[in-house]
Amino acid sequence: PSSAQAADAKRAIFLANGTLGDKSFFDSAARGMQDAKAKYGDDLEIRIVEMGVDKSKWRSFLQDASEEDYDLVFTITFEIGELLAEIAQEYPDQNYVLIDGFLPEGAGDLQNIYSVVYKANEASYLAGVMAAGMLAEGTNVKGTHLGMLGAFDIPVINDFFLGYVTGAQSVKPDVKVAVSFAGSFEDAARGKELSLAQYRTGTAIGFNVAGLTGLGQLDAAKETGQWAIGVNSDQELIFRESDPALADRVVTSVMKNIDVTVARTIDLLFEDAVPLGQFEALGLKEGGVGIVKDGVMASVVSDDVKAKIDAAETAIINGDIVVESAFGKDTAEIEAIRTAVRP
Amino acid sequence: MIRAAFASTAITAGFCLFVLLVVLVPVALLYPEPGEVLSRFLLGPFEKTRYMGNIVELATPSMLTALAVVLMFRCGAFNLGVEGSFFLGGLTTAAMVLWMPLPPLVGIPLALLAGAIVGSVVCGIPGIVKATTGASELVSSLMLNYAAVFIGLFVLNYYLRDPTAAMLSSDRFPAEYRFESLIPRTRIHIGSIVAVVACIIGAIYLNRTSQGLEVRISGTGNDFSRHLGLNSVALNIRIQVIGGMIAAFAGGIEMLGLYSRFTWQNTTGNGWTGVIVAIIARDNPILIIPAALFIGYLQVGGDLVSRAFGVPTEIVSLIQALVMICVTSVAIFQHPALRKFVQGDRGGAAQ
Amino acid sequence: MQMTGDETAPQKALVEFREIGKTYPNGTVALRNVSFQVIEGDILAVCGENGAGKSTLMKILAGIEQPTQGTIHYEGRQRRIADPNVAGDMGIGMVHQHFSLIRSLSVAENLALGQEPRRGLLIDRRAAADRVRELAQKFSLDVDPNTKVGSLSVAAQQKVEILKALSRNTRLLILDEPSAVLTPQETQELFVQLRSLRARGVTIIFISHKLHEVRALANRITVIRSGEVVEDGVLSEMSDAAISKLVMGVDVTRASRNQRDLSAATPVVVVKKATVATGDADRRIDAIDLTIRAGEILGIAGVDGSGQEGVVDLLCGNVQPDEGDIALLGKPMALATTLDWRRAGMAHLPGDRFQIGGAPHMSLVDNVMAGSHRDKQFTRGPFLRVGAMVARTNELIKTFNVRCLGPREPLNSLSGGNAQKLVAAREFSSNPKFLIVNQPTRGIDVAAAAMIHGELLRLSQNGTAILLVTSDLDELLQLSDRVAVMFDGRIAVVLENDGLTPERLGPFMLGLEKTS
Amino acid sequence: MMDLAASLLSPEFFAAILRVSTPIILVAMGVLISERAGVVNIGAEGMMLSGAFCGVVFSAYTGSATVGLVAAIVAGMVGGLFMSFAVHVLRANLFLSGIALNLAASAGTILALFALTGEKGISGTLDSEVLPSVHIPWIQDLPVLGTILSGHHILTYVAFLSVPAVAIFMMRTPTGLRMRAVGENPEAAKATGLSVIRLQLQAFLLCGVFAGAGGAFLSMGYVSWFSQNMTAGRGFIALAAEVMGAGGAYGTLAASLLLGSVDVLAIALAGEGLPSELLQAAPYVVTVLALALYGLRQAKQKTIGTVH
Ligand SMILES: Nc1ncnc2c1ncn2[C@@H]1O[C@H](COP(=O)(O)OP(=O)(O)OP(=O)(O)O)[C@@H](O)[C@H]1O
Ligand SMILES: Nc1ncnc2c1ncn2[C@@H]1O[C@H](COP(=O)(O)OP(=O)(O)OP(=O)(O)O)[C@@H](O)[C@H]1O
Ligand SMILES: [Mg+2]
Ligand SMILES: [Mg+2]
Repeated sequence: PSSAQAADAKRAIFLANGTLGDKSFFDSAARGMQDAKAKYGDDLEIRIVEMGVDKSKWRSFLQDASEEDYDLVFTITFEIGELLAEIAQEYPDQNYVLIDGFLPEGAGDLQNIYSVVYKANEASYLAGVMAAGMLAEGTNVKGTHLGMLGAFDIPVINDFFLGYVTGAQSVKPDVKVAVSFAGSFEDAARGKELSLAQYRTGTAIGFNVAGLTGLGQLDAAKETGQWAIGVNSDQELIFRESDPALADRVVTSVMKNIDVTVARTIDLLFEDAVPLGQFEALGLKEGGVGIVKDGVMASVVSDDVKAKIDAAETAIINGDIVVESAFGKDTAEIEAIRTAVRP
Repeated sequence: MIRAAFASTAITAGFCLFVLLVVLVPVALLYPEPGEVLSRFLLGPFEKTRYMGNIVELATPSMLTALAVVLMFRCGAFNLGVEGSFFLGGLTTAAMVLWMPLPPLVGIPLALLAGAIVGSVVCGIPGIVKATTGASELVSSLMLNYAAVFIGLFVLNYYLRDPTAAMLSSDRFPAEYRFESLIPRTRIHIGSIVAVVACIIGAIYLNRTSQGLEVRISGTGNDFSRHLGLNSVALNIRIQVIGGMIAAFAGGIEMLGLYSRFTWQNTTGNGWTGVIVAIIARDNPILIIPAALFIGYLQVGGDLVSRAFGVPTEIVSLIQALVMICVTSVAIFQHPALRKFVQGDRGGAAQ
Repeated sequence: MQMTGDETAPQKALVEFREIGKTYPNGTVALRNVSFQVIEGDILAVCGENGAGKSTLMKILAGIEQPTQGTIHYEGRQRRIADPNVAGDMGIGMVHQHFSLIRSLSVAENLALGQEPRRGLLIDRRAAADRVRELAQKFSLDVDPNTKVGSLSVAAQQKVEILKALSRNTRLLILDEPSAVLTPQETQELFVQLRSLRARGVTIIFISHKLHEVRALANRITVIRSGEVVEDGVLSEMSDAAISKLVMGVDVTRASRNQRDLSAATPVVVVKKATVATGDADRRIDAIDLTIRAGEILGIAGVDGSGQEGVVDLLCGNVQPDEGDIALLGKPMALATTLDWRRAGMAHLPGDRFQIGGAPHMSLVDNVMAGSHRDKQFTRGPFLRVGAMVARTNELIKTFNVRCLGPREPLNSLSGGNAQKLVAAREFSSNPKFLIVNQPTRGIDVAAAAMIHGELLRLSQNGTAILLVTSDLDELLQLSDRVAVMFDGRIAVVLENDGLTPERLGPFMLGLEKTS
Repeated sequence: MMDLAASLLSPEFFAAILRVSTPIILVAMGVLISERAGVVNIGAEGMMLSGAFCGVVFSAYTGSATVGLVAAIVAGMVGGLFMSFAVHVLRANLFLSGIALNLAASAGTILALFALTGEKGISGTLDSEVLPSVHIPWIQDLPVLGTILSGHHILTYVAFLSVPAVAIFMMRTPTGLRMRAVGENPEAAKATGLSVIRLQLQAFLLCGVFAGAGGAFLSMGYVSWFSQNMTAGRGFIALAAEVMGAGGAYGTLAASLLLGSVDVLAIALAGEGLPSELLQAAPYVVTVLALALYGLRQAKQKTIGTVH
């Protein structure tokens, strides 16, 4: 594809430290790359490379990309921050973007990395407000409590959980939330079975944070006539065409707008204004996270609850509410919170 | 004799290349510059010291896991627990490095040893279960692999986790515990030397020691070893424990060689690679070394074309799968014409 | 090689081999230019040393192997026998040297395999069983269609094999060493049946290493040596010596025993009231008393499955007695394992050289040195002295006259007889105080057998106590100083071998007579 | 805790066991056939994955669930052909061929999905069909049994019915008999005139039929889409079930149900505050324990059996 490129085209590469097709952060970042490509055409050369799950190979991918004079090297997830910091020291002339990941302490003064994290807990808070609101009203829900399906008991996922729980508690202080972990990001059947178990024991609205496993929750919701909340991509849209009945069960999805960030960063690249050396935490205020409001939610959720969501959103944006984060909490603290809300 | 051995090695190598070409060419033709794709895949890995380093880095753990597999297979145990042993070995070594405040000179060997001991259970238990109950070690080791990962994750989450890290991982290892690179621009570390030496020791053990002979005899079935009065049950268990220790040791070495903290959330695949390498090496410890390097070479070549031309990693996996089958193809390797060529005029002498 | 036929019968060739040659894929030339005829209605004996090519030729006729050269003519027409089914359709059935039965299947299933009677989609089990009964009756071979083959005695399995070979309207029956695993009584029975088959017009090809059997059964003989036909003619016109010389290419002298009085010699093995009540039924023994003295060869006779294997198991440490005592040179051995027995000076030549006696895929060196691989002589610390081992192997290959390409070749590249010599070399060369030999010459040629017999006598002269288990009564009487006859897990009688005859042993073997 | 006890005794719990066991049973039946024919099929996982993929794709493009199921089965059989080609024609290592098939299926389905939909993860944009659930008249109206036994996916019933079918096939039909003969003693079978290669090819193909159907169950009923590597190790679990069942169809069924039960139990306990990792490890530990206990019983029976 390189033949048609303008001679002074900008070059950007996205290194996925996993495989594409997760319907989550990797796909989202790739989408952002492609959106930018669509916008700039021949003035931009993009490359998307999967580094695979073998962590010992990531370094050599990063080194290679660093030696091939790209204008920007994009990487995402918490798993790669530390490695990126080392590489960035090794190649001080190369510029990098780290999305949805922290640089290790002490690496803050690296002037060739622009890093961004998302306050997923803020968007999850809104989802919690919505779910608890629906539950409190009780008009179109069957069940007594909320549920969540996670892939693993890990910080990124617990961050969603914590926001969800605190949001729900803000509406219904005694709300209960059942939590199950599947032990896999790829096992939709198991996701469905775990969700069925939750729905059958009183969960009215489930929230899945488990990649492809999580999609099983949607099928369980369809089968039992309960509600589901998606994550990281608009899960309603995945099935809107092919399975409307299933799509109708997805009230909303909690989004990290990685694609937006990627596309915006490429805009900045063309303006020569990438904020290298800076760290940004994108929350509701910055539009980095959010929930999908124009899908099923528009018709299913009452105006009253919608108002509550909007109020919470404003409060968070104004800084009146500071949502707790799971990052920095140890296992026992998280466990204590889970125990407190167990149905 | 030597001429024949050499010719056969040369033919094997040439043949691997041939198969690779046959599988690769159609894929390369899908791209605008097929010649470049080919040369990137085949020659790219030798372009930079760093790439050759990558080959060695990838081959290092699989040499050791393959050695473990070879020892167990040769003893007649079809144990696939190396994957789980590798994982637990890495985890335990990490835990020891973090928990035991000892000077590295003592601490590293101790940590590796502890890793080897704890990790050995994944291979050892199926061995013991087989000996006491007759249950297939193949299946119980496959199952224990999964169990090992989840139990390991439990330990990681509840006892080792660094709460300040944004991912599920242990604390950082103190810098002095990490292996240093032996060759600039690569991450080849002491573990690579250990792995090569281990394969050589493995070959000597199997072929040149009394116990190695017993292992080989036990591997041929029960009747002969019973006839000789060998305690092959005990030997079998011992070899599976040793196999587990080697695989777990490999996990520890990988951890200290290439990582700064424990971050595995699933098995790493090094055990399966070990099985593949062992089969390609035809259960011969010395041949493990070239076989592991060959598989490493395939991976690096594949990574290079996937980086440079956007060839999907899946295509690279397909190529690797086909090449693996072809290099173990008896129909091709023992084809009469090929044998005749290798053996010269040795044929008709068998009377 | 003049062929003077039998004047009364018409000389019609059923099979004609024309210049058959066979080279195996590994380069072994098994047959070259083999041409001769099988006359309809004959019982033809095919003789030859181990590895001569007899089995190969028969496998070609039965469609299991393909010739690399030459043609086969059947009833005057050239035929290509592409696989065993073609052979079956042509009326050729073969009883294999190594049984081709499936142990977990019943007799009826084994016989039906490949041509199952059907009822709808399923096997018609009743028809299959009826077919077996019908065949069994027709050929007066008595077997139960519904028992599992694995639970049958060797002799019964042999019958099943024969029935299977006869199950497809068979006109030519090939038997590859059928008597190797049978007792003399069973062999006699088999011969009666084969003769009656011949009377029904079935032509028979019969392979055996035992000349007296050949004489008792066959009317013609073809001798193969190193893949070539060296004689083809009427049996009655040839002397034993001539045949034996044709087979081996040399004269073979039989080793013979001197009559000795050993009653004063030291008892080496003493077994008192030993009972083993668990395990396979034909390996159980009941209150066995035995003494084997230094320099003595004690033979054990008995119908197959009378407990001989149980005695062997007991005295090599495979099983421990439930009751009773055993001592080796005064040392109690009731709880001893095989390793303890070996350390105390036991050696053991088992019946099955490829399963038990050796590791087929390992080299001759490994096979010979296994067992002495921890001796000081061959080790340096934990390491093996490979040079010394190879030297030792070469020495044994030479003394035991093992025909092989070299010490690094795998055991399974040897023919059965040579493999047996190699295993014997390992066991005999350890200077045992006590030696167990089990069917030492089963299926091996006359020269190899003579060599092993000679070695056994030499060892006994040097003071080794030897337990000889064999179903070959000639061998038993030729070598033993005393003979213990077993019946139903017990010792029926122990007799001094001062001119014993098979007839004298018969009644004890069949349980008709008993003395304690 | 009361809730837990109630949910464990609920009909839904037992229904879940049947559902979770279905793919294991189906694939284990296929594994059983190939194992008895002497070719242990590590590649069952890959066959299953291809089946799951083709079921979705073909049903989406034809609009027919039946065509999808047939395609899934054919995909499994193609996997069988691949195994047979590798093992019989190239005479490559059986183990390695299975590993290679798994690798190839994982990579191949993702590539094909990408080629068809531009997505690597999930076939969500394909309007694929699902196979129907079956409500059994009368039984569905029974109070407890109705929930447990009725209303399952059609392949669940197929799975259970396939058990006696496989038992009869292996034990009572000519082909089954021949396969067992070939598996037990290929040399002897060959001397009898059986074609070892043809029978093992048939066994691989049959294994593909079952594994393909097992895959279709996952993607055309359990959930209604294909997602990458969605079989998640079930092919290996089926391998374990077959070994635990000692090669008998009914034993394999029992083993599959046991494994399914433990899994469902772990799922039911997931919300009870136990460390999730330990719950996830439990089914595998139980498998090993069950294998050991079963082996022990076998060993004991053997000694008892021979005394009499
Ligand atoms: N499958 C095979 N592959 C290679 N060589 C073989 C094979 N079968 C037999 N041979 C060789 O062919 C030769 C003839 O073997 P064959 O089995 O015909 O001997 P035989 O006359 O039956 O001997 P015996 O009396 O021991 O049964 C031997 O040298 C043997 O090693
Ligand atoms: N693939 C092979 N390669 C080399 N030699 C072989 C092969 N297969 C068989 N042989 C040899 O061919 C010979 C003949 O085989 P066969 O089955 O007739 O046994 P045998 O020599 O007659 O032994 P016995 O009479 O003691 O059973 C054996 O010695 C065997 O080792
Ligand atoms: Mg023979
Ligand atoms: Mg023979």
